[in-house]
Amino acid sequence: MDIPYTVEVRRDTGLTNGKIGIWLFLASEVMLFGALFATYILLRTGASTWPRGDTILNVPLATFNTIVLIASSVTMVMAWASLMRNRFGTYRMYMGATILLGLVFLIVKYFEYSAKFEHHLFPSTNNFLAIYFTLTGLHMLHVAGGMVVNAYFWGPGAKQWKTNPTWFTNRVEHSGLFWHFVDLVWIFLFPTLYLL
Amino acid sequence: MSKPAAVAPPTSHGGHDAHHEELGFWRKYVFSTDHKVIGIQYAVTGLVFLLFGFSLMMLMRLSLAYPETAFPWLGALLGDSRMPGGTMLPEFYNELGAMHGTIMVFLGVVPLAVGGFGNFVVPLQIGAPDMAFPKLNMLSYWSFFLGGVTMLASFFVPGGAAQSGWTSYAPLAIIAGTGQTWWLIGMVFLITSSLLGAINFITTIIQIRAKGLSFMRFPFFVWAQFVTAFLLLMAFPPLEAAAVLQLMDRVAGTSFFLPTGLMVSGQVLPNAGGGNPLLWQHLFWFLAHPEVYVLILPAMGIVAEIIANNTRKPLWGYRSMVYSLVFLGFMSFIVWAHHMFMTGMGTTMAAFFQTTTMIISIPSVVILTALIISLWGGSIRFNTPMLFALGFLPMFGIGGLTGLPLGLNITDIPLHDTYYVIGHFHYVVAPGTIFALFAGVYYWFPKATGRRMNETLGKLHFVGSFICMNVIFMPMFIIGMAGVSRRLYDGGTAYAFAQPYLHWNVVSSWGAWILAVVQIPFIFNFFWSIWKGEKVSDNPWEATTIEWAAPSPPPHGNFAVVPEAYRGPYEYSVPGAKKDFTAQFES
Amino acid sequence: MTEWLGMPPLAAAHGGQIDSLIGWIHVFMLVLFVGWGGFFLYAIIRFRRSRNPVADYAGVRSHRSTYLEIGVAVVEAVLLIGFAIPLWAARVDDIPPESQALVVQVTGEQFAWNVRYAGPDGVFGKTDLKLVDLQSNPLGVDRDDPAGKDDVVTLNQLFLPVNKPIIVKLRSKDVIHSFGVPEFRVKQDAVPGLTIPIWFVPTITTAEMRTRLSNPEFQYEIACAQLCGLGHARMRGFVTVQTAEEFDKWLQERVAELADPFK
Amino acid sequence: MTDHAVDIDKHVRIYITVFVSLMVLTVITVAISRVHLPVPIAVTVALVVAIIKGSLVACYFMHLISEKKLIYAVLVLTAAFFVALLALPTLTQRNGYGIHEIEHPPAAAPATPH
Ligand code: HEA
Ligand code: HEA
Ligand code: CUA
Ligand SMILES: [Cu+2]
Repeated sequence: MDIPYTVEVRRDTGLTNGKIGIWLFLASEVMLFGALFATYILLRTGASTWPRGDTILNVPLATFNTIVLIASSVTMVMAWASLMRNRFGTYRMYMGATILLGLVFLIVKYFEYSAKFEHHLFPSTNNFLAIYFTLTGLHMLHVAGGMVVNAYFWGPGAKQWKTNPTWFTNRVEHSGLFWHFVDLVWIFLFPTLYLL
Repeated sequence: MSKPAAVAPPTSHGGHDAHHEELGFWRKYVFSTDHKVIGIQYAVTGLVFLLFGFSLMMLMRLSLAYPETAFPWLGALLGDSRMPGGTMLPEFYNELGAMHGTIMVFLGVVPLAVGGFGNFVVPLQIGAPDMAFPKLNMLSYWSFFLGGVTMLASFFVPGGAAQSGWTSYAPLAIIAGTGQTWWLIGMVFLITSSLLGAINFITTIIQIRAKGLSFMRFPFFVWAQFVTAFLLLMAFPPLEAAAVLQLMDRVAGTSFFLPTGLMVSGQVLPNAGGGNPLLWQHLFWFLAHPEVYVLILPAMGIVAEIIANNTRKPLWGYRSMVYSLVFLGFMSFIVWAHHMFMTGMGTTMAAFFQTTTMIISIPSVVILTALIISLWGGSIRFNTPMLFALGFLPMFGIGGLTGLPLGLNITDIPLHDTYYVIGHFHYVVAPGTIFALFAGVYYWFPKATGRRMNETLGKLHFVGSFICMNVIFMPMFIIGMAGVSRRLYDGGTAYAFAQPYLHWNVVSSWGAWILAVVQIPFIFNFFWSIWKGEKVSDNPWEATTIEWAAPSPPPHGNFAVVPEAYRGPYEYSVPGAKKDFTAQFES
Repeated sequence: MTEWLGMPPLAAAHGGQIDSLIGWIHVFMLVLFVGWGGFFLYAIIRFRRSRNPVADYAGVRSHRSTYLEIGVAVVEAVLLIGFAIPLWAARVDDIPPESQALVVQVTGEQFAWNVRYAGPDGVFGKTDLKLVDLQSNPLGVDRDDPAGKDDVVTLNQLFLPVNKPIIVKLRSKDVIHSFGVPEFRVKQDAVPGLTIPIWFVPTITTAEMRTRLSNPEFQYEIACAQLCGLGHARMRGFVTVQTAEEFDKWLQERVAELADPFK
Repeated sequence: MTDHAVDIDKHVRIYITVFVSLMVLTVITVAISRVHLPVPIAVTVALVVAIIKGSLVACYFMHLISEKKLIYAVLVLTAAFFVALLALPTLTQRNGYGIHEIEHPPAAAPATPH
């Protein structure tokens, strides 16, 4: 017997299982990052001195990365919209772009990190760097995770388009929800860490 | 009975899904996605961990009753780094204590109550073919399994397993040995597992319930699991964050939880400082208070099912029980700092957390009262599950009531971190939750195997456990009132004021060891009944909830005919009905 | 009236209130337990299957239990608002002025209690991590600082005058400890990075307690209540409560020793 | 997923608008940070901008603007617990509401602890 409501919505909730599942997951992610933000606030308000982010970190690079990540969100949503419009080719293109933009983000981040290490700035140096590395590191893990999922839907997973297009479109939408969430987290990380 | 297609119209997944091919051994029993197999995997693993956690405790009780005494045979078994010459080192005692707490809570009770019973029973009770995300379910089990293996492996790293208590307070946990790192990594696996499970439970309960099964027709157990899943979902991520931060403090040399100017045995710590040890406690208890309700809510759910079934009448005040449950869930997020009353609190904060703590005790009173009143007018059968369920009530009563003096800041002063606290929570988790879990094992065993466990052995198990549990934990209130601290490897021998009470440690210890002996009938019964137990029908307890509509054991996909719910969950002894139970699934 | 609880003998002024609150809560708990328990036992005996073969669908019809639950809530509210909150406020808000009290600094470390008195000048001297020497100067008191010259430091021995408010300023060098003296009904975590004051008034001298308990060996003990490592079970200190004269004499002797360490 | 293609075309136009707004807001927030406003104001401004940006992403990219009730319920619940979580720093810091003396790091205070 098959699990119901994987593809079609349940009448009374108006939702598929996957949609509920991904939102519940995001709810837990909110609590995860919430705890880290709380830690940031605590450390900052408790410290006698706290550096401004732009005195240590590279704002132009991070601005560039912000733009990259936002752009990737747009391509992600466009990928989904292409599926809705039944244009599989465009979907592939947009999804590919999303993955590549994610990659650009990670590469830029790699350069940022190594620049810090070269200047002997480590997580242990002070609490600003500690929370900076922890938050951005965890965020990077999320980016990487999202890329893996997206790559799956770009490559092997895309076979489903032929067999069950509705389901496939839904799955891309859910993957997109995660990706946008990761973008959303960065939107908050960027000013908190770099600009304040 | 309704027509098959009533509820879940089979969906077209496309031609490539070949559902009826025989799965191989590995896919069927090991990497299975069937909620029943996963449930049983969880339950058995949980039981084994309970036994293991209990064994650690029996060792500890040895040091508590006979401190500094040599037991050469144990020394030979456990090695010189733990028990040189057979005398337990305090480090080893701390290791056992931290791991007993961790294993019991995260690897024993939660997997059994949520992973085991939740997985096995909830889809059946809501008439679902499986969980909403079967693959995720499998992943959840294996993540738990990895977490368990990590925890076990940590006993063998240099310096041994974590030894800073299950609470892992900083800075102690940060300057501790490698075992703590393993503990943190293990916790991350366990948290992941619980999060995946929680997502699955919530989605399944909302989406895959049978036609006609509105929320107010849910068996109480389903409600309990529903609220529990929300607690896990919302409370675990902050601990995950905290674990990551503590990991950073330990391996990357950060100072999230380390203030400036720490000096350990004459050496200034190299860390930059500027952190705050109390942050760890806040983050930990933000999880751990909801977590203790995770330990109790499924237990209450099991007890409610069994009481309704064996009184042969509906639960009294079902609605108020459900509302209390939901309220309890909410409130459990804002009482956490009652574990931190002695960290130095001002009036406002203390007043807030005392008030919420008192408020949260009311819904527990309501639920317990409803369960006890449900007995009135019943036609009570005293089978083994019922005995354990009945035993649960006064035991939880003692545990819950002793929470009250702890919940007021001022009276917590003499009691905090004494054996009184140990007594309080063990009454809720051991003769409370553990009894409910035993009850659940006896009750749903026929569903899982098609056979019933032996009643005589079951009753022996109950009577023995009931007596021993009280012999173990009642003296702890006496010792605690006298002011003896917890987590002392010698049970307080060093203190003059503790001397008149030390003999209670001996009583307690013998209680624990005899408790182990009375578990033998259970373990024997369990395995014997799997193969040799009395064969029974699909609904041996003449119960009303939907799980009993499925064959025992239920096949893949669970129900021969898709069930539908026509009425509330506990329509027992309906006036005018021919038999004394009118099942939810009878049209 | 609270002897039946089995708590240690009481020796501090505020403790009586705590004890009687604990006593009343336990009476309340007992009433609830016996009430519910009685109903429970009666119900399972009266309604066993052999006695009552047919269950009653509705069961209890009255809703009197709601009043009971409200009753429980009211009692809890009274305990909370009437007693617990004000008593706690007295602990943390009404700390007596330092001029009228004896201020002692107690610093926990693995696994000992370092006690420091400000000495005759009433001012604690500076401390410096660099000066710490586990044997001779565990707190790193700067003896060149005039305020620090007369600071009296003892290990695991807390001497206190009777019937005078004592303010203990708690701190910790390494991990979290907890300063608990059962007879005084005080307990407070010593959290590194923070200095936390607690206060109490000891009412019975050690000597008097010895006669009362007819135990010539009696000592007030400081019991570390928070897991702090492998020596947690042995992190024991002693409190000696003396009359004001005895205490002053003791303190002067210590100060004199400081001035002339070779005496 | 029964939206018509026209609907989707409208969506796509919205996405582009949102994208442009996000870019503009990013530039604004960076620009403002160059001015070195006093910290409380800077924090407020940065947070306001971030919240606007976040809401745009959530409402349009994540379609929250037209989601089902159940999802809203989950998010409201999350928001409530999130607020409790953000109370943590205050509680940690002001645990004693002034009864603590927080020991300052040696750099800041001449007398080092201990
Ligand atoms: C399942 C677990 C569980 C449950 C349900 C509870 C329930 C409660 N707990 Fe407990 N608690 C723990 C597990 C649990 N606790 C653990 C593990 C710790 C220690 C952690 C550690 O430090 O390691 C702890 C510690 C703890 C503390 C901290 C103590 C300290 O460290 O100083 C406090 C303080 O407020 C507290 C309070 C309460 C309260 C008020 C309840 C209330 O919810 C209780 C409400 C219930 C009732 C009031 C009973 C009502 C019933 C009746 C009236 C009917 C009687 C029935 C018959 C006679 C048949 N608990
Ligand atoms: C769910 C939680 C749970 C449970 C069930 C238990 C159960 C028990 N606990 Fe534990 N305990 C804790 C959670 C729990 N504990 C925690 C959190 C701490 C604090 C740790 C810390 O200080 O950090 C603690 C601490 C603690 C202490 C204090 C140590 C100290 O402070 O120094 C003591 C002392 O006696 C103790 C004793 C016991 C005993 C005798 C049991 C007994 O009730 C055990 C009974 C067990 C069984 C009856 C097992 C049954 C299982 C089977 C029979 C298996 C069958 C298998 C198959 C069929 C395959 N526990
Ligand atoms: Cu110091 Cu325990
Ligand atoms: Cu709690």
